[in-house]
Order: sequence, then C-alpha cells, then structure tokens
Amino acid sequence: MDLTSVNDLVVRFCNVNGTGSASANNFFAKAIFKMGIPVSPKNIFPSNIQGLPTWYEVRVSEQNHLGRKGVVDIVIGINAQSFLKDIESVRPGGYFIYDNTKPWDLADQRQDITYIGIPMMALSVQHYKDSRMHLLMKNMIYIGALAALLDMELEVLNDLVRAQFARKEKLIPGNVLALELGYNYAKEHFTCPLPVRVERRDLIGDRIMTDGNNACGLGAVFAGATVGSWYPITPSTSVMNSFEKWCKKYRIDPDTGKHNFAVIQSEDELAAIGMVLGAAWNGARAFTATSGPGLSLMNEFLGLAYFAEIPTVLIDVQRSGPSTGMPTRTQQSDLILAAYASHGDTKHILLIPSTPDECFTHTALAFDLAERFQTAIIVMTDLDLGMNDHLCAPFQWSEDRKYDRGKVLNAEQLEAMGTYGRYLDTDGDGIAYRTLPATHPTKGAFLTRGSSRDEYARYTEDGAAYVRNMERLSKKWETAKTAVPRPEIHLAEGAGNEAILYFGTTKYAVEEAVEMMAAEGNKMDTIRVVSFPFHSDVLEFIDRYDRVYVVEQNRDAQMRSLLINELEINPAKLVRLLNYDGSPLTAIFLYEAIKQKIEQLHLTTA
Amino acid sequence: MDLTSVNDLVVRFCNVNGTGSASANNFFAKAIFKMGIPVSPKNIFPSNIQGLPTWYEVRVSEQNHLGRKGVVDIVIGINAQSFLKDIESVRPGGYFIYDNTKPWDLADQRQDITYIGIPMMALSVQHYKDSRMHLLMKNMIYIGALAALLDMELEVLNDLVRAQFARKEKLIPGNVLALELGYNYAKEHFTCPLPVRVERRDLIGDRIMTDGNNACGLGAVFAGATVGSWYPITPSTSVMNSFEKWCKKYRIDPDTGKHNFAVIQSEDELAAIGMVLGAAWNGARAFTATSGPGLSLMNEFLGLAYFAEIPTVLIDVQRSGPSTGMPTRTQQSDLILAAYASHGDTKHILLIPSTPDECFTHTALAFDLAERFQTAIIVMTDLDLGMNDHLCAPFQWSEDRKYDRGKVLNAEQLEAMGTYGRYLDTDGDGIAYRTLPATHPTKGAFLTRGSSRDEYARYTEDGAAYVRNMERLSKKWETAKTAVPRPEIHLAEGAGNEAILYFGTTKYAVEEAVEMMAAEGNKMDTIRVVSFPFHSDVLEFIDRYDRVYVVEQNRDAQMRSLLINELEINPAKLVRLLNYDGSPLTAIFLYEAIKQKIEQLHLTTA
Amino acid sequence: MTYIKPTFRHPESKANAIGYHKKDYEGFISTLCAGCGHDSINASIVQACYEISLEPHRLAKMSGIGCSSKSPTYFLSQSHGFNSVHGRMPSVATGAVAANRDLLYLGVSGDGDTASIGMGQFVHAIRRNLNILYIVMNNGCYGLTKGQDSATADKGSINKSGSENMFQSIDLVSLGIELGAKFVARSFSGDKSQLIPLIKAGLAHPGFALIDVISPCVTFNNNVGSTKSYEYTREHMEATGSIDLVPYRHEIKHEQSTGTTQIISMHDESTIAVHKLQQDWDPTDKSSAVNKLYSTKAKGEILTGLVYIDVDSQDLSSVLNLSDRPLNSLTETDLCPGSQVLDKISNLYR
Amino acid sequence: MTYIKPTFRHPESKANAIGYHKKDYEGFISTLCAGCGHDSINASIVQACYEISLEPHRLAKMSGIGCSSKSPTYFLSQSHGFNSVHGRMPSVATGAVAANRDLLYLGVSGDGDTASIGMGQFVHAIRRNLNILYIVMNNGCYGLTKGQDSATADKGSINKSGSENMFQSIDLVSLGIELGAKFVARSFSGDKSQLIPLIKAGLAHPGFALIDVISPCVTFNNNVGSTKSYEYTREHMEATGSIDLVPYRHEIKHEQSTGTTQIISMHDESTIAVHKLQQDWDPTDKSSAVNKLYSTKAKGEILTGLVYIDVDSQDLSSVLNLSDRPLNSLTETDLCPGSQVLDKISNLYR
Ligand SMILES: Cc1ncc(C[n+]2csc(CCOP(=O)(O)OP(=O)(O)O)c2C)c(N)n1
Ligand SMILES: Cc1ncc(C[n+]2csc(CCOP(=O)(O)OP(=O)(O)O)c2C)c(N)n1
Ligand code: SF4
Ligand code: SF4
Ligand SMILES: [Mg+2]
Ligand SMILES: [Mg+2]
Repeated sequence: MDLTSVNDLVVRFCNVNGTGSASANNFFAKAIFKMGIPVSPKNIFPSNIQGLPTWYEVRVSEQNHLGRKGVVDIVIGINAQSFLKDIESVRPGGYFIYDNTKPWDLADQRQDITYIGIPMMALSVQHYKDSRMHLLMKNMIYIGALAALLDMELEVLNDLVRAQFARKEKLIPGNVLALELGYNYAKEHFTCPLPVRVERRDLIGDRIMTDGNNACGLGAVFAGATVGSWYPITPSTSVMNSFEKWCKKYRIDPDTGKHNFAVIQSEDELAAIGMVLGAAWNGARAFTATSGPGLSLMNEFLGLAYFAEIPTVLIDVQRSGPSTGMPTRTQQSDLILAAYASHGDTKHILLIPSTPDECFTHTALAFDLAERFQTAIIVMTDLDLGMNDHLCAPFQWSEDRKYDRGKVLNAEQLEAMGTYGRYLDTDGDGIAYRTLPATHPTKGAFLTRGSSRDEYARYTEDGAAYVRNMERLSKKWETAKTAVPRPEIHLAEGAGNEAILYFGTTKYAVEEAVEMMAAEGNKMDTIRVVSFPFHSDVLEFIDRYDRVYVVEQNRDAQMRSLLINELEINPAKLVRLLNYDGSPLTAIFLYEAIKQKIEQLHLTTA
Repeated sequence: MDLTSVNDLVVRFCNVNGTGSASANNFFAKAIFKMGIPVSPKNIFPSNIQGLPTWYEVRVSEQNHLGRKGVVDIVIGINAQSFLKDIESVRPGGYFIYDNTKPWDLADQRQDITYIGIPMMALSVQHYKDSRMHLLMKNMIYIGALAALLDMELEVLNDLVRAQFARKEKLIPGNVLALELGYNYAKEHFTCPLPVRVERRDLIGDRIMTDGNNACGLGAVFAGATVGSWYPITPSTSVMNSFEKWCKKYRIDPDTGKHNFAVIQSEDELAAIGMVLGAAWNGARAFTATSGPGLSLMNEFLGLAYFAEIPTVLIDVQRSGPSTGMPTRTQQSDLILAAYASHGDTKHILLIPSTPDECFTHTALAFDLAERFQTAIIVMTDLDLGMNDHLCAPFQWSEDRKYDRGKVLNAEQLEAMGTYGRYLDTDGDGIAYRTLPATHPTKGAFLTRGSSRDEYARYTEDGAAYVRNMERLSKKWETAKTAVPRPEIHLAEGAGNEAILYFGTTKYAVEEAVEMMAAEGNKMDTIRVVSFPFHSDVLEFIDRYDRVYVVEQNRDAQMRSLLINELEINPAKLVRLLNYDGSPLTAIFLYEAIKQKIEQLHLTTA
Repeated sequence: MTYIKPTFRHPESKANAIGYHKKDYEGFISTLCAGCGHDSINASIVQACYEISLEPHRLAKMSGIGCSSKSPTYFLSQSHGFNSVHGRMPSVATGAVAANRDLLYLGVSGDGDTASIGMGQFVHAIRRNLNILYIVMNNGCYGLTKGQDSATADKGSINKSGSENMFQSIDLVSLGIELGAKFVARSFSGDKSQLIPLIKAGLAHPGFALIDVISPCVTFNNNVGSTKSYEYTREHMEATGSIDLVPYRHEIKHEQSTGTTQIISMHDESTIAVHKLQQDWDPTDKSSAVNKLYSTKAKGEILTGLVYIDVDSQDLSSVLNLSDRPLNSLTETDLCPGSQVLDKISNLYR
Repeated sequence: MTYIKPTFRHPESKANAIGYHKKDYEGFISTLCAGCGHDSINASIVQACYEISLEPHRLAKMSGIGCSSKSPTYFLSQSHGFNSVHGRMPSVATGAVAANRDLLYLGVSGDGDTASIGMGQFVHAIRRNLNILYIVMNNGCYGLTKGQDSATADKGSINKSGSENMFQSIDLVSLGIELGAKFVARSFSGDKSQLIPLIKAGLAHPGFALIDVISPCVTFNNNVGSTKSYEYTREHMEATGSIDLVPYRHEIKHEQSTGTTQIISMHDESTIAVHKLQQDWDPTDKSSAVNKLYSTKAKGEILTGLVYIDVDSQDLSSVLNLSDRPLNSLTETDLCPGSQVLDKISNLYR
C-alpha cells in the first residue's frame, strides 16, 4: 500500500479507558460503514474500569480485508501515559494526530511521520460550560477533525449522532457542534484531505455490522431458548445481556406483561451450568455463556451432561489464558479443554463460528444439536468475534423452520408402547428416547443420574452394562459427525499440494494472506473447520495435500492436536502457524509466517 | 493350567458388603503370602455401605503372575442375591463352595463343577451365643474350610488372627475357633486337599504387601509434606488417611504434643486444592488427593498453579468415569484431563506408578519436581493400585537424601542481589527464582497472580511480555523432560518389530500376557511409561518399531493421544488395546486381544 | 442392583382422594443400611405424599450425591428424578423450576451435600426463594464415604472412629432463617408424627421450605459420644409442638388461633395449625424464632418443629415474572419472533 | 501498568515505633476509578498498619478477583501477596495460615467475590476460625464486570442501568455472627475514623475477624436509588459508637468499663475500648448483637461499628495443634522419619 490511498487505511485511537472514547470512536467506524466502505473496528481495552490505556483500531478496506493488517497509518494519540509508545506505532510516512492544548516537545521524536496537533481540550473548554462534558466533547472534536482530514461526509456523522441520541435529544446539538469544531479546525489549519483518505462507495451490499455476542444472544432467542443462566465474566457477559435485551423485546406477553423467558444471574459458573442442566432436563431449551475460568469450573457438570445425556448449550467466548491470563485479550485456547472437558472418557460437540451471522446460526443450531444428541454443545467464539463489530451477512431464519427437539416421547407414545427404557438404542444410532417429567401419570418416569445404569435407567455396577452404555455413547458420537455443519473449502485454481486449515476469527487474516500469496503466484487451497467432531470433508481435504498449515491463536496448537487425535493424521503433515499474543492475528504476520515455514520446510525436505 | 495344580489358582469370594467379609478374606490372602507364595487380592466392592454384592478375588501364583487372570478356579458363594450368577463364574472343572445351612437346589445348575456345601451359618449359630457374631464368624469358618481344602497351614492363619487382634485380645479365641470349625468340617466331610492346592514356598524375597494409597500417604510423610488438605472421595480417601496416620506416629512432638503437620478436611475439592496452593506459596510442602469428580473441580486452580507457578502436588486415584460413573471400579481415564487441565494453554507433569513402592517413590518425587518446576505434579494412580494390596519391593529412602526445594531465595541471597525479578529466566532453563513471604524486610516481596505479568511480577497486558512468559513456561516444560523418571524397558531376545507400551496397573497383566505369547514363540519388547511429559527414551523406543500396541484402561485411548500429540508419532503406528469395564485388565484378555490385533493387522497389510 | 418392591407388602392398601394407593408412592427397595435414618424419612415422604393425594408425576425429585441423595430411588418411582452431582442440586433444581413452574419439587440432600460442598448453592437457593421443599437428611457425617465428620457435626461430638470434632458446627435451621428462608423446620427421622405433617406443609409452602431432619447414620455415627445418634437425639430433642396442615380442598377453614394453637393461612388457602408447647416464641417472628433457637441451644437441647414461617414470600417464579404456562410447554409460535422480525433486526445494523 | 508512587507525596513523614514511615506501608498507584470507595479503604489499611507499627513483611495479603481484590497492589508493597482466583481466597489463605502460623493475614475481597462465588469458602473459613482479618469491600455490585447486582445488593436497590434488584440481600454481618465469627464489624469507606481502629483491632484479633465495609462503586452503583451509594450510606448509617485499640505494647492498660465505654481485653493483652452510643446492646453477647442488627435493619438503617466480639475463640492454628515453629520452617531433620524407620515400616508389610 502506498501512502496515497483511497479507502485503504488503518486508524488507531489511543485513549484512556472510562473517558467515553469507545463510543466516539465507534461513530467513526460506523460513518465509514455508512459511506458504503467495508470497515472493521477492534477495541483493545484493559481489564480495568477507568484510567488505563485503551486502543481502538479501525481498518478501512475497499478490498474487504477485514482482519487486522499489522500496520497503522494514522494514530490519534490522546493518552498522555502511552503517548511516546503510541508514536512508535505509526508506520513510516504515516500521521500522528494529537491534542496540543498543552504543547508536547516532539523535536526528539521520529521524523518520518507527520504530526498533526489540534487543541482538542482547548476547543472543548472554550465551547462547553459543563466541565463534565469536556472529556466527552474532546472525543467528538477529534472525530470531526478526522472527518475533515480523511474527507468523510460530516453529515453522515451528524446523522449517526442524531440516531444515537434519538431518546436524549438535548445531547444532539452539543455533539454536532463538537464534530463541527474539529472539522473546521482541521480544514482551517491543514491541507484537507490527506493523501490517505476515504470516498463514498457502495460496497456493503446487504451486509450488516454487529458483534458476535449480540448475535449469539439473538440466536438463542430465535432458537427458542427460554432459560439463560450465567455468571458475569468478560468477554462473555454481553451474550446474556443480548439474550435478555431481545427477550424483553419479543418475549413479554403484551397482555399480561409476563415473561416467556427466564434469565438468572447465578452465584458462580458451577451454578450457571447446573441450572442449564436442570432446565434442559425439564424440557426447556437452556444455555449459559462463559469464558476461560468459567469453562474450567463447568467441568464437572459437562461430564454429567455427557454421561447423563442432558441437552446443554454453552457459549464459550474465549479470552487469553491460562488462569486469569489477559481477560480482555482474545485467543483460541480453550479447544482441548472444551473438547474433552471433565474426567473419564468424554467428548463434547464444538461449533466454531467466524462471523456474527455464524454466531447466530451456530447458536441456533447448537440447540437443535443439543436436543438431537442429548449432550453438551459448546459454541467456541472469542473476544474478538464476540465484542468487536464485524461486517457480515444479514441474519437469516427460514419462516418454516421447526425446532428439532430430538427424541422425546409424549404421553400418547408412552401409552402406546411396552416397557420404556431410557437408554435403549432403539434406532441403532446411539441416541435413545428421553421422557420429560409430568408427561404421563404412570409411564416413562425414571431417575436421571451421573452414575452407571442399564438400558432401563437402573443403577448398575455391571461392567458389561457399563461398556454397552459407553459404546452407545461412542456410536452417538459417530452419528454426530453426519450432523455437524460442513467446513468451508476454497479451492484456488492452480493451487499446489499445500493447503491452509483455519477456524474462527482468523478468517479475514487468512483470506487476506492467501490473496497476498496468490498475488505472488503462490496459490493455496483453504479449509475452514467449523465443528468438532470433524465433518468427513475435513479428512478428505487433508488427505489430498502433502502438507497443511494449521492456523491457530494459541501456543500449543490445540486444533492440530484435535485433528491428529480424531482423524488419525500423521502429525508430520500438519504444520503449526501460531499467534497467541492476545491480539487478533494480522494478515502480514500470517503471510510472512507462511512464507518462512515454506522456506524452512523446503530446505529440510530438500 | 490344569485343574491339578500347586500354587496356581484363583479364588473368588462372593459376599454381601457391610458383613465384615473383606477382612476375613484378607486373612486368606495374607496367609498365602505368609506361606511364601506370591499372591494378589482384589476387592471388588459396590458404591454402597451395606447389603449389596461384593467380590474378593485372590490370585495365587508361584510364577508371580499378579494381575487378574480372567478365570476363577474356586468360588466361595456366600451371597444369596448373586448366588446363581456366581455359580456361572467358576471355570469348568472348578469348585463352588457355599453355605448349605439352608439347602439350595443345585439340580438344575451346571454339572461341570464340583459343589462343596458347608453349613457355615449353622456352625456359627451353634458355637457363638452373641448373635452379632454369627455373620462375622461365618466368614472365618469358610476361611478355615478353605485352609483345609487348599492344604494351607492353619497356624499361619491363627498367627494372623493373633496379630490382628493384639489390642483386642478377647476376640482371638472366637476367631481361632471359627477357623478350626471350618477346617475340621472340611477335613471330615471332603477329601482334603483338593487337586488345586497350595504349598509353602520361599518366593517372596524381601517384597512387601501393601496398598498404593498407604504408600502415597507414607511417601508424602517422608518427602516432608506438612499440609494435606482433602475432601473425601472414593477411592482416594485412604491416601489422606494414611498420611494422617503416619503423621500421628512420626510427626507429633513427643514433648509438647504439637503437630508438625496439618491435615484439613476441606469443604470441597476446590477448597482442597486452594489450600495446597496457599500452603505451597507460603513455603510448605502441601498436597491433596482426589478422584474423578474432584479432578474436574480442581481445573481452575490447576490452571492457576501452572500460570502463577505454584508447587502443587495432587494424587489422582482414578476410578471409572465419566461423571459419577462407577465410583468403586478402576480405570485409567483421567489422563487427558490431568495432562491439559484448565482453560488456555496448560500442561501438567504426570507421574504414573504401577506398584505401591512406586506410589511411595513417585509421591516423594512429586514434591521435589513440584518445587523444582514450580508447577502442578499429578500422580496418576488408580483404584486397583490404591485400594488393593499388591506385592512389591520394599520402601526405600536413602539416608542422605535431601529435599530438592527448587529455586528459592533466602534473605542473604536477596540482600546480596540487585533488583529481584520473580519471573526472570536467569538460568535459561525456564525456571525463575521464588521468594517466600517474610523472607526479608524490604526485598523480594511481590504479588502472585493468575493474570499476565512481566519479569518483575508487575501486572501487564503487553502482548510481548505475555508471550515471553508463555515461552518461558514452554522452556520449563522442555527442561522437565530431562527430570522425569525413565520408562521401564524390557527387551526380549529375538523380539520382532512390534512392541507393547503400557503404564500403571496393567503392568502384571502385560507381563503375563507377554510370557504367554513368548511361550508360543512370539516375543515382544515392552516399555512402561511412567511420566508425562515423556522421557526421551520413549520416543527412541517407539521409533525402533513398526507397530506399538498401547495398552490402556479407558475407552478413548487417552495415552495414545498424549503420545501422538506430544511426540509427533504417526497414529497409524500406535494400535489401541483397550479394556475399560472397570475391572483390572486380565492377562487372558490381553493375550487374546493382542493375537487378534496382530492377525487383523497382518491381514490388512498383507 | 435395585428391585421393585414386591407389592404384597401392602395388604392394607386404601385409596386416597385421587384414588391412588400407598404403593403408588413407593420406590425401589432401599439399599441403605438397615436402620438408617434416611429410610424412615423416605417412608415419611411416601406417607405424606399419599395423605395429601399428590399425583406422583406432578412432582420432581432432586438430589445431590450421598447415601441421603440416593433416596429418590426409594420413593415415588412414578416421579421423574435427577440425582445430580455432589452439592450442586440447588442449581439443577433452579433450572428445573424455571423450566416448569407448575410441578412440585422435592429436594433431598445430606449434610455433606448441603453444608460442605453445597453451601454456596444452598445459600443462593434460599436467597432466590426457590420453589422447593428441601429436606436435609442430617447425620453429622459423610455416610457414603465412610463416616468423616461433616460441617453439621457438633463441636465435641465423637464419631465412630473415636475422633472428636474440633470445629464449630453449622446449624442449618438458624442459618436458613438468617438467610431469609420463609419456612424453616427441624425434625427427627425417628419422629414420624412430627415429620409427616411438616413434609405436607413444606410441600404446600410456595418458595423455599427447609426441613433439617436429624437422621442417624447407624453405621458410622450412632455411637456413644455422637450428638447425632438415635439416643442422643431422643434425649435432647425439644419439640416445639406439632402442626397440622389443612389442605385447601378441605372444609374446616375457620379454625381460630388460641393460646396454644396458632393458625397460619397459606396463599392457596390451606392452613397450618401450629400447636405450641411453649408460649415464649412466635414462629411468624424472625427475632423470636432466632432467640428461641439460641436459648434452646444454650441449654444443650435441640429445637424441633416448625421454627419459623412467613407466608408472605415471593417465590422465584413470581420474581422472574414467568408466564403462567410453563416455559417448557412453549413452542416455536410462542418463542420465535420469526423471519420478518429478523429482517427488521438485521436492518438495525445497516 | 502500575507505577510506584512518587515519594514526594509524604512530606509529613514521621517514623512509627519501629522506625517505619507511612510510605513503607504504601503500594503502587491505584488503577481504580477516581473516587472508588476501595481506595479509601486501602488508605485506611495503610494508616492502620503504620499506626500499629506492623512490619510489612510479616503480613501476607490475600485476595480473590474483582476491583476490590486488586487492592493488595495498592498497599503494603513490601508484603508478599496472593491475588488468587475468584471467590476462592479463603482456601488459599487457609493453606497459607497452615504453612506459617506466625504471619498476619489480611484478606481483601469484594461482595461478589465473597457473597456469590465465594460463599462456600467464606462460610467454612469462619467455621474453621481461620486466622485472618477478612475485609469485604462491599459495593453491592460487580465493579470489574461492569456493575451487575451482587448478592449483597438490597432488595429494591436500583443500579446504574436502572434495574431494580428483586432478590433478598445477604447481610454479611449477621451471617458472620450466625456462623460463629468472633469479631464482626461493619463500616463505611467514607468514615476513616471508624474504620482505622476497626482494622487495627481486627489485625490484633486472633482467628477470623470480619469487617464488612460499605465501599461505593462510583462508576456503577453510586446513583440515586442505590442503597450502596455514598449519599444513601451517609444518610442511613447508624454508628454504634467508636472503638480504640490499645495494643499490648502500650501502658494504659487498666481503663475500666463505664456506662458508655466497654473495655474488652484480648489475649495478647491488648484491649479494645468500645465507646457505645447506645446502651441497648452488648457487643459481647450474640443474641444481643443479632437483635440489634435486626432492629436497626427494621428501621431502614445500617448498623456500623464493632457489632460482635468474643475474645475466647480458638483459632485454626490452635485447633490443628500446630507446632510453634511454622510448618514452612521445618526441614528434613524435623520431617523425615529416616531410612531406618522406613525399613521398620516395610517390615510391617511382610
Ligand atoms: C465432587 C465430589 N466429591 C466427593 C464425592 C464423594 N462423596 C460422595 S457422597 C459424599 C458425602 C456424602 O455426605 P452426605 O451428603 O452427608 O450424605 P450421607 O451419605 O451422609 O447421607 C462424598 C464426599 C463426590 N461424589 N463428588
Ligand atoms: C471464575 C470467574 N468467574 C467470573 C469472573 C469475572 N469476574 C471478575 S471480577 C468479578 C466480580 C467482582 O465483584 P466484586 O467481588 O464485588 O468486586 P468489585 O469489582 O465490585 O470490587 C467477576 C464476576 C472471574 N474472574 N472468574
Ligand atoms: S452409611 Fe450411614 S447414612 Fe449411609 S446408608 Fe448406612 S446408615 Fe445410612
Ligand atoms: S468500577 Fe466501581 S468498584 Fe471498580 S474501581 Fe471503579 S468505582 Fe471502584
Ligand atoms: Mg451425611
Ligand atoms: Mg463488588
């Protein structure tokens, strides 16, 4: 990219958290979006409420490159604490915009970038009487300035302000004024626009921009979840917030005001998932959402869900582990724990979305799969996907879609049948028939338990009965392989015998890196894995190549372990491509890493 | 084996639990032992306190075959509930000994075995006035009868009774009488001995007979553990009971009566391991013991131990999972969870003993490794090893052995050094220096945390610092590979290019099966893995063969997963040999399974 | 192995108001130790359910892990049950209640299951006023793991292995009251005449009803020196009196409180008549109940009976404002806003 | 990022009895929100430790997870600390106490950390009479996860997002007394004159000392309608009076109880002088304390001060009968029975 560019740039805002900057910065990203240009914002915030550095990085890309790129063209340096470090983050030839209300001595700083000083605080103090507004308006002032510098349409920003404060109208004039102050100041003092700028396009199509957690919550509403129990934890908190918000909108009886849903904030994660099991056992669709430490705490109950065969939906919004780790940074490092959670021989079905629309569909699918397979389904999303806005396909729901409630016997069926056996594999697919409490006055009752039992749910310590049951569970697992979604495969014409395997939020970075490689004549096929167990397409795909690069955001190549464990693949064939510093993978990192691996490997095999 | 045999037989007692049978049956096993004949008893009991079927199986083997064999020569059928089923369990040509106080109609039962009826209850009622004694003495009566039938030395049994009741002397005559009653009755009514019988030998050498949990507790005492916290759970409960028992003997100050140890029964397993971390952080050697569900609950703290680098010792006495599973049956199915417990990228060091003496040495070693590597060490034993008596080498402790307390700075060292950094990799081995609270008035204090921090223990969300730390932890893991014990390798002259890999309590069955195969000219090398990470010998060994059979007592071939994950072995090379019905693997099962696999595989490869 | 009880055990079978016989309320044969207190409680549960003519399938049995938690196998085999994991039954029950507000929930737990590993969930179930009758079969020890002291073992109590408990005990009754439980009782497995009416009243109470039942473990904690043995309990039990539950179906509704009988009307128009032996305390007053507990304890006695009741409680289902139709009965039509709404929602993000 | 506080903030530095200055008790600069109640508590901790001339390295700081649990970074940087996992600090502290009975332990927790996820461990730490001063920074919400109601949020309290808490709240003070804690106080972050002496006395108390400190969350729960805001607390606080701790080193030992001042002697011969504003309650009597709490609550007021104290408690280290030398100081010689004993033991199994 040349530093003269249209609709191809990265802007990074460097703020202090708790100062309202995130919402101002979000106006900026939204405005780009409204101008029809693909955009991708990432909020990089501390595990803290007020006073620490926070960054907001916005990528604008006409080419639909929506991952992080790995370089920053323009930095808005508002945080005095991180000021000097933030200067370092500008690419050579880039711009550093800062508040010069108090003068900074930049003489000793790098000279390969352009400094743009704007008296943001001074303007704010000058125009707003209420001192509580100074910080907030300062944020809007730099957005206004940026609009001028990048040639954005001010009216789009004004519209956003008006929409945002539709219910607090008196806030509108102040915000509009702030935008204008910044805008005019820039226009007056600098050559606007900069060589790096934006321009209206019509490249969004029917896409929407939202975050994955919102989509998960919405998916749960559409899928008919009625019980959501949770314990607050970053970055999963907003999943249940979203569920509750949409329920309040669509699940309150207009006549009685009564709720067709229950959201219970539990005392901890053990209780949260315990409630899910209880509700699901009793025939409601129920789910919980958590992150790292919560997943660890849910181990015992996940084992119960597996063994007692209780439909259980869990959304795991992954963050950087281990332990408390970096709670506000992203990672894909809960895979092994989620796949094999709990003691004994256990396996859990995982769904791995990449985009908010997939968060929606995977969450909805999770409820069907949970009831179909009477087991735990864990939706493995992450902080990047869950808490950042992403451009994605609109949500979709086919009008005639019915919930797949799985094998549940009703009173008539019970009445008509002989002796009911809860764990009889009547259909030969490993899935037995459930009954719900209160279905029939005299038939179908049984005691659910986490201990070994025979086909009629009677407690047993008979080794043969135990093995029969465990083998049936294995058979069920085989059946599940046919029900999980297919992977997304991209075949490039002229691609060689090496391919890339990835999953989740590395999607955009992988796509961009593949384009970069292709531009150099090195074409590669790709497969995006979306579930565990793996669909049979995955093995077929891998079998076709000599070498497959496995892209992951964790240290221990956890997906690679799952692949070799479950698909019996020779590990030599699967090459690790890892990034786990807590920031979303960048296209440039990946591009370079792949090139380097290819060189290395070809050297060793040569 | 012919049914005429000396010192080569299996006796199975079928009782009702809570009737005192286990201790009577134990007299029998002990007596065989005292007669210098290798013996191996297995108690197969229900998850219940009173009234359910329980079995006690004793293998007598001059050839030192101490695993379960898979056939039973003599059954003592005392339990009316399981009577008919128990008859089925006798091998053709074998013996079924029962109480004929109330007559059983055996006309319709199998005719290929010999029935020996003894009026046990009648004899008991006749000779004992106190009705509470009837059940107990009945047990001793059948032991006495068995002594006559098998040609055991009655005096050995009498000695055992005298030793057992040394402190309750008034119980001795009654028990001796009961033995005699049974003995005499058998002598009078049957041709004694049976063709299957025993005979004094001197084959024990310096070996001892004890259970693994006792040995673990003792190992902890010798290793200087001072804090043991635990929550009761079968089959690990007796580990802490043993620790406390030995502490009461050797760790109470004779002058003051004060304790050089603390055993705390916690409110659950989360608290149990939390206490271990707290004590270890504060410089005491501390440990806990648990089983299945407890391991699941300890996940969060295990992640903290890994990331905050706290020496943590955990004894996992495995039982049949998942969930509550079969709490009184054995299995080796916690491997994956233990190896990778907790969210995020984590790995824990596992030690895997096979015998009680190894329980002792591994437990003691665990404390050294925990402090050396400042991480969690999990000793993976199981119900069979932990709760059954096993013949094994005597316990050993070299007089000059010093505890390896790892890298801990004292006040002088702190005084002498510059700025202390808790997480500096000064030595390049990934292991940094700890300080303990209260070491020095002004130097060395830091805040331990589960969140990301830099080399000076300061909280950080800097991705680079996070990665440095995670890489150091990986380096530490590499260092650990050189410190774990070597595997036990047996090379057979003339062995082919297939070998057997096993671990833990399958030891005896594997050894016997290998002998059975060798007798047929099919010699195989074996390796017994004793740790995770794997010692470099393991990979070297595997590399030498075309095919390695991996023997495990779980459904999902968990050790095999660890091997392919960590050693990058082609899965095609590792063949599963699984038994997971909750009973210890038998030599015959293994022998047949291996033969069958060999045939299958050679068919497919042919 | 569990076996269905042979039916010939009930020659006296008499149908109750809904035509069910006693055997319709029974379970499989118990595998607990002969004489275990828990079995007597199970028998009382059977009797109570029979007497109030409950439809077995309208009740769900919940438990954790322990000898006590095995009990749901031994009563009401026509009810569904969930024998969950150790100490976490309250959360499972909470989910179940949210899913179907229409059933009755009977939770059975042990003192280990409740006061040790389950303490957190127990406290929060009370805080939420979960719709459940929660029975603790309290033997002061961990029966199933062979008799270790539990957190309800009294300080100074001696267990079978001869060791003396050095820690203060948790009194689930005073704790329950402190935490805001609205129906709190203590009883003794050996006193069915007191226990059965309490179970009936507990089932009728909306919200959290706690009955802490001293239930001796004959195998591990019935020895001399134990304060949870049959003998000790019989000797130290101070009954506050007896109660009668008059279910709403019955006519005699207008009984009046007298000096010794206090009539408490419940919201379904059932009434509880508390026949008090002492005048010095009012079971509808929290301070009074707590003071009575403290003073009884100070005397070394065990207070039993209905200790505290507040009929004006808002249970979890009402706090959550759940629809009258149980959530588990709602279908796509009730729950899914439909594709048109979804298109509208997508539009919000354009 | 945390920074060492610039030392020029203490021009008034005056050495205490052991020659330490106030700054020797400080920590890194706080990263909590400006005005957060927790910061005032941290300042009180610093002040109290300075005043009692504690050697910082003889104290260990323990915490869970939350804004409150971050606090150990902000005081006593010469003390070791352990910022453990959410809700499980009590167990970690228990292990630490067992390892070294000689240190002082200061636990800092939040209402989420203690009353929700940590409830089980909190209860059992009290039951064991763990040697710790346990301070709950109680803001009625989960600060660090952005303000959800906690279990101590009062019923009817309204949080910043405008939603009303529908559940009964847990009162840690009355709960602590019920559970048998021997030193139980409530205070307010905004009232240092009350809080500092309580911290000093709490540190002097052997066994479990609980101080529940209302500590407003300015960011999420300081709004109108919240019952944990600065304003609400100031208006509804009913102080029971003030206390003075007279440490054992000091001379004035023989002060006498008067009508309004009650002198309580502690085992290390320190004394606590309770200057009572009311005569209607006795802080050394459990029933009296509980009744006082209930009646204050019934009036809609918040009782603060030292609510209950019992100096005759046996702490965990004594119950465990631990040797006087801390366990963590014992070596091979003290701990390992040696090879000869082991041979003897092996012999038992022959
Ligand atoms: C997580 C977990 N830890 C420990 C156990 C082992 N365990 C089973 S029952 C029990 C205690 C039972 O005590 P209580 O609840 O009082 O029941 P009781 O047997 O006395 O009726 C324990 C510790 C378990 N099943 N799960
Ligand atoms: C196991 C686990 N669950 C959830 C979280 C997320 N979390 C961090 S702090 C917190 C609550 C803090 O509330 P409180 O203890 O009252 O502290 P405050 O921030 O209000 O001072 C939660 C739920 C976590 N860190 N660990
Ligand atoms: S061990 Fe105790 S609690 Fe368990 S069944 Fe036997 S008597 Fe009852
Ligand atoms: S969010 Fe609340 S509790 Fe946390 S630091 Fe800010 S004011 Fe304090
Ligand atoms: Mg119990
Ligand atoms: Mg709080």
